[in-house]
Amino acid sequence: MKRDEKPSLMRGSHIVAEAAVRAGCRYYFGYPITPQNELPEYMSRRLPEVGGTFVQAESEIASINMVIGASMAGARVMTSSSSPGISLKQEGISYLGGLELPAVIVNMMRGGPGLGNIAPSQSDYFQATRGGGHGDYRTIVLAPASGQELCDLTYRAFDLADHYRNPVLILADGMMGQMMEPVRFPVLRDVQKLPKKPWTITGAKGRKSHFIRSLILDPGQMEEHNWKLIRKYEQITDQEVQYETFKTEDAKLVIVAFGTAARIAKAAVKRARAEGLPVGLLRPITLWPYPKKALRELSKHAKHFFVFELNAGQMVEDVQLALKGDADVFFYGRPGGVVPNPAEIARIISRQFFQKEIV
Amino acid sequence: MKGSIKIDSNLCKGCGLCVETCPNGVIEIGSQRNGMGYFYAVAKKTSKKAENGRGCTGCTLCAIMCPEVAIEVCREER
Amino acid sequence: MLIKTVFAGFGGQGVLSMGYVLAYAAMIEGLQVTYLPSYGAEVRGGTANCTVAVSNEEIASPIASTPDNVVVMNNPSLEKFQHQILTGGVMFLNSNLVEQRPVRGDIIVREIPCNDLAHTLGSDQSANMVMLGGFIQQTSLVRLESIQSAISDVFKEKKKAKEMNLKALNVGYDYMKNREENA
Amino acid sequence: MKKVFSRPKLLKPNPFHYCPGCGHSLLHRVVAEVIEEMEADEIAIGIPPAGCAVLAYNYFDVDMGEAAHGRGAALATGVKRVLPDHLVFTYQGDGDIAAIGTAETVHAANRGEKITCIFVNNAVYGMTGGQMAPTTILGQPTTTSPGGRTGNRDGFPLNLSEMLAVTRGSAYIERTSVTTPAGIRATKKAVRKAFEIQLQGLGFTLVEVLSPCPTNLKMSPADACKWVDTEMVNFFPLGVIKDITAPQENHDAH
Repeated sequence: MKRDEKPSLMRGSHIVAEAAVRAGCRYYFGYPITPQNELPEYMSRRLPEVGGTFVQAESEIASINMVIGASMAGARVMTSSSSPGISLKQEGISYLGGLELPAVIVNMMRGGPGLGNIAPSQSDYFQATRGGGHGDYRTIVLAPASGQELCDLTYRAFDLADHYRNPVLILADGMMGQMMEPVRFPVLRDVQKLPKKPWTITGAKGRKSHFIRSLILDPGQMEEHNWKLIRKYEQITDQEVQYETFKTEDAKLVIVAFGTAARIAKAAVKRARAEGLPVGLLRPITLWPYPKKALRELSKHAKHFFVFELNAGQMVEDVQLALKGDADVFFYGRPGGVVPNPAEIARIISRQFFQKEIV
Repeated sequence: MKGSIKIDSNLCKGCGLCVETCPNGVIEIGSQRNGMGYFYAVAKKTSKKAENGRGCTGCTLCAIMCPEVAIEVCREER
Repeated sequence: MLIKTVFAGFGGQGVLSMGYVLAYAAMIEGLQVTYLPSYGAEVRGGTANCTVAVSNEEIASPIASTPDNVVVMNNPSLEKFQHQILTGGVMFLNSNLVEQRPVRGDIIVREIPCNDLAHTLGSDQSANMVMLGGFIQQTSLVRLESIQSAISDVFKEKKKAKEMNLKALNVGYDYMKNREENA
Repeated sequence: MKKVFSRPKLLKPNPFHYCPGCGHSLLHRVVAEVIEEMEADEIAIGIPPAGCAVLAYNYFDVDMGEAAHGRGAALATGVKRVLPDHLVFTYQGDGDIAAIGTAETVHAANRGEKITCIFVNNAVYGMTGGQMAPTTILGQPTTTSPGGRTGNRDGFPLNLSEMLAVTRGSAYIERTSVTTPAGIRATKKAVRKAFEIQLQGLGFTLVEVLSPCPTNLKMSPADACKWVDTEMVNFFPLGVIKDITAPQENHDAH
């Protein structure tokens, strides 16, 4: 992939927005909510420069439905919000799933439940990975942990969405959105050269008319549609799992963490390693599909897993499901928008080694 | 002016709006049920008004009012 | 090496651009760097701060619960950050605006009369770059030339501001250098 | 003999699923005829709602994309922004457009989205079985306003079209009925005008159509039509509510 020669220093929300534009996104519909307002602000300036359209909708519900419309008409389209706003968008995300429409949705998570606060949190893991809205559907969930990854995963999200005709969720947090890091962007993509989408509604010119709908009254047909979706999800699970491992080869204890928590966990691993403790890190990059096989593989030599999240314990369930009781799973979390430092996590690692007599 | 109508008995649900609308009373709800189970509308050969010499004129009012779009209308060209 | 610096002051003092220029310079040098501005409701209160982390390896958290350096541009910032700074850390004070002095004895304090120095340049708004010049002279976190190229890049659309900021940067740098030599 | 009335080509040959005497299919025909006469079938995109007309894509032979309940105007906004030269219309019932989708509709109008909303007002929730609608008239009994709607208990009938006319982005709003041949002709004229104004890019357009729901009004189709003509019109007077293309009319915003 060809990239800019020089890096740019930008905040996460701007990185996501620019990466989307580079990927061919020309339509953005959104509604302000802290801590991601810089994303729509950037789009309102940037999209007109590339012939795109920005609309500030009257609500999150309206914006996700505008996304549906633009996606039906064949565009690469995006919306973004933060936790309470994503709850409102869930109606539309379920429809995107049922209608099999590509779209990219960004959640810069904040502390919850309810209005919560605007501090960085990971409390929407369940909502993100279980679909979030009504019905049997999944969204592909990507969890970046750096500025460069915000860029690369956003860019890739559009291809994944189009390829599978499925919504893709970028799950970051308030800190990722606000933090600036150097990033090297892929060069602007030629929108004309993107793969054609024959299923869109663009007017019945030179072809039969068609329709896109998620209402299937006949239970038999609806079941068929569901199985079709499930088969697609299985294919995604087979092909799109992404994760990073760090010093896991000889690890007796493996930390599992994503996004911001994984950065802290990685630093904690370095500290613990300096103390001579055989500890490693597994960082899921795709939260759905989840790297279950990788976990099972690790459990062949690591019998202790330590799940660290900026919530009260959500991803830990996926780890338990993956390990099926074959290893000990310990959880430590900081909900509510607190971001602990690596020393705190390193202490917990040492304590685990001592208390559980891991050797 | 003379006209004629053709009611698609498979589409008609017997709502009777055409019967109400026809100025010359040449449509009635028949005594046969169609596949959907409705007594469907039929164009009468004769009616009280028709006997007075005023049959179907091809005015299209019945077709305009038909919710099922089940009526085709033909009219004699002048 | 991992050095975290908090820049704090009130809105309009250019606290965020100080941090941004430092982060940009670190990027030019190919260092790992994160820049985290304060955001949300906090910003509306009139105070502003940002944290810049510079390292030669991956940076875990951009947050500094115990910063190595704190740059204090006004009184409330002193109150807020004097208890957070790492023992042995360096606090840079804008001595023109900060009336109190830190109560802690386990930190190093460097005072710079930023507003006076900026005033001699005829540009009161450049107090932040005066401070940044002094800060760099003392910490050597990045090279002076990198900060200069960063300013040239960041302010390339605003020629006047660019010139003034470069001047102010040098004034602050020289001020700390002279003090060091005279000490 | 020459054929002077037949099914428009843009209506698929499928039998309608609506109840006997329902106004929906009448209106489908009218809209299909207008698109056909304007030769706009290649650029027409319809947005069917949730509600009785949810299966409208089974009848219209143009591209259609189904919206969630109430979100038609937002979805149409998305489509139209991507395809600005197309004829984009929503087809929505009273619950859809004037209750759950009020915000989407008001703001689409206020933004002056170049779309047309076909608003079917039958004063009752049809698909869910006869509950009170935002447009249920005072005194009208429904399954959730037993004994008849009262303003104090149930709130008042909502005049959405008049509300929308106040927005600066709306260009053309008319209320018609499909209860008589004359009403149907007026409806057709209104739909055509709305579509033309949309394609001229002048702003948001809407045609509200009073329509009989014999099943839930518990009346014969003919009586339901009469009820619309005599009772409902007292709350929802017919006629042009706003038309920025009309000569000698003063609108503050223009």
